Amino acid sequence: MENTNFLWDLMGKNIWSVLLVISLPLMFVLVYALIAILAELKISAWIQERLGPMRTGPWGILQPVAEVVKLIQKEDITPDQSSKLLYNLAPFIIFTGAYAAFAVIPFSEAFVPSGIDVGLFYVFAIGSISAMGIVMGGWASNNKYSLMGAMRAVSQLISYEIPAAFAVLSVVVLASSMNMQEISKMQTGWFWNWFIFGGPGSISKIWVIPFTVGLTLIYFISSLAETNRVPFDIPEGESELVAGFHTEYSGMKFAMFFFAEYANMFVVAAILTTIFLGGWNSPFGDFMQGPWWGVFWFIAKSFSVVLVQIWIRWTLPRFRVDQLMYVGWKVLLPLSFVCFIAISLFVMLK
Amino acid sequence: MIQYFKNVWSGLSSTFLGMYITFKHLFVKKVTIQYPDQRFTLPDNARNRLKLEMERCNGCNSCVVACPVNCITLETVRVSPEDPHQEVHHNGNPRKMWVTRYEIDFAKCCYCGLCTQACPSDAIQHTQEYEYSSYKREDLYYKFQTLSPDQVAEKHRMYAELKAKDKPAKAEGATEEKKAKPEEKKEKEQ
Amino acid sequence: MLPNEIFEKLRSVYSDQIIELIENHPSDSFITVNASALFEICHSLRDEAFFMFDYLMSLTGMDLGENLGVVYHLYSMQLKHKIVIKAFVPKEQPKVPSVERIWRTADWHEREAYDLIGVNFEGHHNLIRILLPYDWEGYPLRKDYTAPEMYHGMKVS
Amino acid sequence: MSEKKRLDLEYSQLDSDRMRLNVGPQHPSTHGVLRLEVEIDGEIVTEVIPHLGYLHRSFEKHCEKMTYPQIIPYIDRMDYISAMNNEWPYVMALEKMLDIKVPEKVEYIRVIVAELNRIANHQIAVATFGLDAGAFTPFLFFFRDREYIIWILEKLSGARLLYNYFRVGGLAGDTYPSFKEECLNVIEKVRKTNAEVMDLLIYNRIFIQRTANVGILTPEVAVNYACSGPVLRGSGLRYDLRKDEPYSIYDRFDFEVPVGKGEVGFVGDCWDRNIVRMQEMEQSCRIIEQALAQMPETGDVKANVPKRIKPPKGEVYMRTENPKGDLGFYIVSNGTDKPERLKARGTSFVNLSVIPEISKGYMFADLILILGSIDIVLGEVDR
Repeated sequence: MENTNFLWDLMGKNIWSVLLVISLPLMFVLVYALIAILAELKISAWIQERLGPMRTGPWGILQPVAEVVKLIQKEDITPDQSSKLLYNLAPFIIFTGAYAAFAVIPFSEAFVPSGIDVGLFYVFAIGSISAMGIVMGGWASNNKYSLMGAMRAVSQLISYEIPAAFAVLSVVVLASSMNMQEISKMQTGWFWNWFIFGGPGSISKIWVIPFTVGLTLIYFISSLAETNRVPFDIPEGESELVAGFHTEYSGMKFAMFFFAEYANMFVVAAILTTIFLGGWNSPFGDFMQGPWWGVFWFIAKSFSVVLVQIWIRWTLPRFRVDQLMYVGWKVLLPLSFVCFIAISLFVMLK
Repeated sequence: MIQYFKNVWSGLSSTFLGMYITFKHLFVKKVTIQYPDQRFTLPDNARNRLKLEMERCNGCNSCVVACPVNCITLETVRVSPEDPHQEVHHNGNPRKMWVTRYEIDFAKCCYCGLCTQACPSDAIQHTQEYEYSSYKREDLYYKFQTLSPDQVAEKHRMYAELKAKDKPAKAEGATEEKKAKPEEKKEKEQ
Repeated sequence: MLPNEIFEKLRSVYSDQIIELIENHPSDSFITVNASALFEICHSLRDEAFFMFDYLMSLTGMDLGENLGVVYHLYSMQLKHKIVIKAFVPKEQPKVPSVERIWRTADWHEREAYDLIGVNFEGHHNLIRILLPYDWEGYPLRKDYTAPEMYHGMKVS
Repeated sequence: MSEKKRLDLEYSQLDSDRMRLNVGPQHPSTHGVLRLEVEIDGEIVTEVIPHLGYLHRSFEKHCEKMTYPQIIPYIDRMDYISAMNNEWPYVMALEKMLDIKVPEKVEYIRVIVAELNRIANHQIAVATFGLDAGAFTPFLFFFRDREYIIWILEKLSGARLLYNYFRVGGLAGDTYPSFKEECLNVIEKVRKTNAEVMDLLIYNRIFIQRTANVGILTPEVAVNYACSGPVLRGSGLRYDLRKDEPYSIYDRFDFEVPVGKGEVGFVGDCWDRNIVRMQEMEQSCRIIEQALAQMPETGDVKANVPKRIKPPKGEVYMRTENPKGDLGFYIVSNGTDKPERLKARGTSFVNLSVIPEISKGYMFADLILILGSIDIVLGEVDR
């Protein structure tokens, strides 16, 4: 791929530019996480006819900052009987897993940290790392609730990886590429070129639209499960498991879990945006199209998906663990498989 | 099979219905208020911290009897007629009892309002004040007596003098008092 | 069915075990029975077609000086009548047959009565303290009870 | 060896340890300081042992040392979210002992405040039940509406939660001028929120999946355990003291007794217990409307009661329909102004005792829901 990273053009490939490329998403994640936390607080408040945080800064917009400061100040408790190394390592591994996925996310046509050809594959491979972190944290805490939470989390992550993978695979079949930048480029033009509406092509693609819309929905639901959000938040199901795998964590390590959750939310939203919602493309053809607008569109779309995730969280109750498996294996998997076959047939017959 | 799709559909549709309801609520006028800046007005009969008006209190002990948690401590001394310091109640009657100690432990108080109803002269009453938490329990121990310790000692001395003076007549007086008390109680019951 | 009818019916079956019926308006009327036959009496109170007392409203332990009493408030869901049964046992040997097998709700009620009054329910499957700590000593609702000064190094007041 | 037999053999050799999990006393979903010792096999609950007493305040012992009017504030603190309903059987028992006829207006106000408090209690019950299932938003919707009810009760009695409003033979105070309109306003709000929550929570597919066919309590077991209130009615038994044994003036009102019908699962599951509460709120609204219409404008709020309450020697067991079930007070008087023995038959205490029976074999997450559907208040369980 030529020209995937404007920094290479600007600065050449040296240690500084590499560091900058690495740190740009990190800075973005930190700022984004604060905004997402604020959004969660405020949206939940408005839905429930509350005002939400109002006393930190104007309209309480500094509340997430205050919360992070509070978490940093808090005592960092390590349970006496815990496995110290794993216990301390777990939050970093989870955050690393979430953060590493940013390597292939195309923020703009001129910026993707690493435009590798198997980007989607990489994302799925890296996504499983957080499962490892959860198990480490849950097991090392030496707490029964944590252990149960960790076990639930892993079974959940493994089950929902499959329908999500089918959804992504269908797009790979349609686009015949796994490079996320490539997939984004393919959807240039008006919004009906997005893969949620069957991707670019002639009017004959109308047959495939129901399936792609369904796949978008399937991917979105699976992504909720992968990020442990309501209604699939049973690993940390507050009413049963107190806080699930991070029951024993406090202070900065808890903040890492917190950040990782929001980073993960953005990752899945970004993938959804890239493969179904046209990535960094403007919905209106050439209007507001370009490298800088691309960043705007990409973040705007991804953030809207995050907002929907938040909105769902404050609407729905939580599944039970066997129902979660039912939904994963008996509803999402067959449906995604059907959609996958339909799309494959469409591509073959085209 | 049909049931399966029905279930999937009802799951999706009820989710969307719920999301629609929550979405509507995003734009509803909020019901919470900014507490320390804005406040709700309390009703007049709100039962919060107690206050005592000493010029009304005649030391009759009925609040102490009514209190279910024994949070009121009351000590009284009879007023000596020779005391140059005499007080009148709000209604003009002369004070018969010096309240040398009137203390309420608000850590114990359960705000039931039984003392205010028992008080014959409306001396003890609830106020609208509800923010008086404190870091120490001792700070919740409110002292309502207006007499200084010196004055209290003085009153006690006066009363002792009075008793000493009445000593010859004490035997008669005591029996009279004892007789008088049950009669009063009977009247109250009626 | 009225209390005196129930009393007559019971009397005809259990004769001596049914001691007396006390009616004293406006108080509830109650039937005093012999504690040793309590289980059988309760069993027929639940199962006989004209009693059908399937609902044990309340089970109370009482301290009556030299005796301990157990009071059963019964209600019938079908026939909508109620009755109070009382049994007295000496304080030294407070043994009352457990009715837990007749009305399962008596399980916790009996544990409570054992906990607070010290009535020993024979035949209860798990007669341990319920409200107080498991290692508490004494039965607080007895009239001669004095609270201990200390409990595990904590001041009791 | 067939494949199935081989698998069965393998599974039987699997070493599956059972885990003892301590739920509570500090746990988000035990609704107080209840401790459940749970034995789980994977996710399946095999045994539940409740341990009570963390909130034991020696209520009955205290009562023996206090005069009759002084006990009322303590009774408020038993079931602190429906205190008005708690006070009622107690004062009724004393009124029966003293043979006091309560003025007409007092009866109406008592019915209205008790029903308002019943709505408030059910709102909390349904709200926390939803919270146990993971839905947070209906929880705050209900709390918002409950606040309006509490304001009315606060204006009447002076306190938000622990009212101390009932007196032997009367009430602590009269109504205020705008009482009627405010009650009608609140009823309207309650109905609106209930309709909304029906869509948002009760008929949500996930919620139905979670609660239907979970914690099935058959009528026989419910009666044998002396369950009452929505727990019993959820099992399909039409038993309501307001209908079966109309105390006070409940025979003047036209209302229905909702029972669980097994609309989405078996009769007597968690969903049924919950829907009974939702429907009871509507019935309470109806009772309040009728009572407001019939209530005499003027009248005394206190009967002629001696200043020192000394019931004659005797005993009375009085029970009323608390929001949680029937609450009974067994008062033994020895002729003085202090009771000889006062036993409170805690509704939650009795209802909670059914937990070990109905939660075996369900999943751990279901246990939380079953506990939530029974609607306990630990202040009443431990007394």
